[in-house]
Amino acid sequence: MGEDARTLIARRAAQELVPGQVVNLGVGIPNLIPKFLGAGSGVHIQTENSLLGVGPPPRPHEVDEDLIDAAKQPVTALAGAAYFDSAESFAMIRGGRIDVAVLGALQVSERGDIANWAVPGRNILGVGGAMDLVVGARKVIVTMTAQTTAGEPKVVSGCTYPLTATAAAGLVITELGVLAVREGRLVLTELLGGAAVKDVRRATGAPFSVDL
Amino acid sequence: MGEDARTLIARRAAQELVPGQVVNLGVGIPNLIPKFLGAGSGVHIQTENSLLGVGPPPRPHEVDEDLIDAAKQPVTALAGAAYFDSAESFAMIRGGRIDVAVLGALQVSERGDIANWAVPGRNILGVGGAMDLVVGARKVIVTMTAQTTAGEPKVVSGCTYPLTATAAAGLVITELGVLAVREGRLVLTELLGGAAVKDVRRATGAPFSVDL
Amino acid sequence: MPARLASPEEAVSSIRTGDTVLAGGFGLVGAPLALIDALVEASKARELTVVSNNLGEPGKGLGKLLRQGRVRRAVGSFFTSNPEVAAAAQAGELEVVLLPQGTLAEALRAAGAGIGGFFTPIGVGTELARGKEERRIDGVANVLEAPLHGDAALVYAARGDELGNLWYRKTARNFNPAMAAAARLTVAEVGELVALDEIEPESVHTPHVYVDLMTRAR
Amino acid sequence: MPARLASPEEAVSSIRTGDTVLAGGFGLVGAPLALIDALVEASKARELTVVSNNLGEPGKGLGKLLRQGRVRRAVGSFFTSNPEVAAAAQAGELEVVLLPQGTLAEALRAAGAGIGGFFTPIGVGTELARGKEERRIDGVANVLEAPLHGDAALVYAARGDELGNLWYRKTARNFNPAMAAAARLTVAEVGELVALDEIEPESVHTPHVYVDLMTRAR
Repeated sequence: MGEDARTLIARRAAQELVPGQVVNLGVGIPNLIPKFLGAGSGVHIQTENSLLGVGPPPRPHEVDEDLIDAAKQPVTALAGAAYFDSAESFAMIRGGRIDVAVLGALQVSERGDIANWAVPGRNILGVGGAMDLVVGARKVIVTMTAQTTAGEPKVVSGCTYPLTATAAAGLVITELGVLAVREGRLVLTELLGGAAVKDVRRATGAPFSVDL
Repeated sequence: MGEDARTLIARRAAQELVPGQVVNLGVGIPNLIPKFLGAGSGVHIQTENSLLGVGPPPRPHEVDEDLIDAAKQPVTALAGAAYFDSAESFAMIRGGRIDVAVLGALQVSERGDIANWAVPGRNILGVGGAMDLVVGARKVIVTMTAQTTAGEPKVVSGCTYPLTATAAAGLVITELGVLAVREGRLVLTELLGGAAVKDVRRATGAPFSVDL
Repeated sequence: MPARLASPEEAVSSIRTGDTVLAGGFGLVGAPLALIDALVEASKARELTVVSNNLGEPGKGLGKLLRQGRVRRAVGSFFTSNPEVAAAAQAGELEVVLLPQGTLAEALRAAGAGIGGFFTPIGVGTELARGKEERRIDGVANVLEAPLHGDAALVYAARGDELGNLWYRKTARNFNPAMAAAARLTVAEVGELVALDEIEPESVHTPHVYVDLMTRAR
Repeated sequence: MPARLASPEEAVSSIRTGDTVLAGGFGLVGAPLALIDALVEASKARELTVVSNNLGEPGKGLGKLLRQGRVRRAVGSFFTSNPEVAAAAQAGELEVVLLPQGTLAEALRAAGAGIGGFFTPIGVGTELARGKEERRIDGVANVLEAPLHGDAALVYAARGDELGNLWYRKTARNFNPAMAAAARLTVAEVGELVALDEIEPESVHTPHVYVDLMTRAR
């Protein structure tokens, strides 16, 4: 079920991406998206460490130790790719040149606040490019399971985990449905995986309206 | 005499440059310096428009319309040259990577204030890279004739022309001698072209001590 | 989005009266002359703010636009090379905003890089710092400078590939990369349109994310 | 000054106790491993501030220096990949300064570019903005960030020429160019030492003015 939910979410998220867009994909569920885009999708993947034009994973003989993505996994580069340095990579991100950032999260609030980098009470030791991406990208899509393994909702009225950014998420895709953040309110726009509205209500810690 | 004075100043200024240094040369007298450096001087000339490794002027068949210096004159590039963009060029300048900037001036004050870009009462329409260079370079050498064509001293107690920067000049070379700016005071360290100390006093609008 | 090919006339057609136009080049080197000509001949946009190191030369490049009286404000570092700029400023027909050349370049870069403003030691104590916020940082006086955004950027590159990746030749690079990143609409005039990977991926100077339209130099 | 060739041990010999050392690399990709090894094995400098995106991995790269207890402060964006960082921080042996990755890169660039500070919208409203000056610019909340200077920078480049011009390969570029420009002493570990002009002048990523010493990768 865990793996299935993640695959379902990734497949649905892939549908949000249109040819020509420049997209940054976070670790976890977003990393499953490329297989649903396929070759020739026309989607340009940027990785912040710093490459525009990420291609599919390398076959064993293609692995190049100087060619990794932000998850430190080996990747390939497509024709027309460009390498740059980290300062330029984040200039591109902050400057609004990433059309869509897709990332995982620990919590998202009804007004689009995102918490995805730290758990309270633990040492906070890694933020990476998350803050830059959720503020800089033109559209932010959060992909995550609806609830924690302990059954707590991840969509909440207000985040209790340390924030990554305020009012940043535009769309939240879980295995149960698609929630859009519109003017600081959540709207359920689509049901997924056979879920009913009441299933979404049960798994969601914040009010939302329904516009299916 | 005019041309001689300028040549004398340029020759003396060239002696201040040592192999390995990165140098930016302004228009006018500083542009006469390269012929006194000679090939293999080991001095690296940067031009702010944006090239490190400026070579001698091109022969007619070598002229390349994409290869000019900041005075918009055709130049050549030496082996090991690097091109970059204007933002990087001035990052290099502001960041303290230019060892010496040599430039002309309208006035220099005894504490090293420089005025070299505007005349009062006229429209102020061109500053170029002068302000960046005099603040960013580690050492600033001013090369100029001692007096205006009207016989006014150019080394003055306080500049009356609009400033390029305050306390920026380290050395002033005229056809009469070399004045160093030390802790906000002028010191005559060398006489040039057969001038006597009294000749320098007569042509200078600020007090200076003598340490020949 | 990858860049789309367009004629110079089409490429400048969305520039409107009152817009801010960034134009690359140091003098005429690296200046997008076909695009400037199209702006002069095929566009009716007036009251333009033009950001460029120089404003062309009399009757050349951006100097043509000035002669047409369509430039309301010029932002740059060195206008002395075109005496008609001084005449227009004197006559009150043109507002001139002068910046140190490095501050001009950095303000353009800041706009492209999503930077809200930056402190620089350049210009402190001079007329060009007048009215600017000053702050001493680590013992050095700095002034606060604002990013310089454009509605449109017109740049020139020796080579552009099918996606819009750009490569600049020798000193023709100058302000072009910073401007390409600083505008809502970026048009690149390219000397040569090349296939993908003819520009080495490590040598792309302006990645295609910054380029909306490409046109061929004439 | 053009760069001078030195052994890794000689190259790190001027690093002193209390210094700030910038180390390139994203994980181990683009990390100057021979120089880090020399710092680990041949230097006695302690109480170091290390600026690097990560602090290596347990017992690898900068992780070795951490195990020796010679890092007093770590400045970076992602230390989660080395659990020993958390342990050292927990034990009060290590101060950790976390920055958003883009702010880290920009702060290094600002140091190299002689910028006194910059406003960025990144991090506003989060724990990482705590204590930082906030200012609304054109309707957007920004925080002020300071430049990040180093006493020494250790960088890795696939190619370096006889003067010290550097060229980086693929994603091994990452933080190296910004760090090369941000320190008083920059040491470049190069995979290959090449003749002048083997790096195309348009493709030099780090001009030699930033490089003081070069050493060969092992």
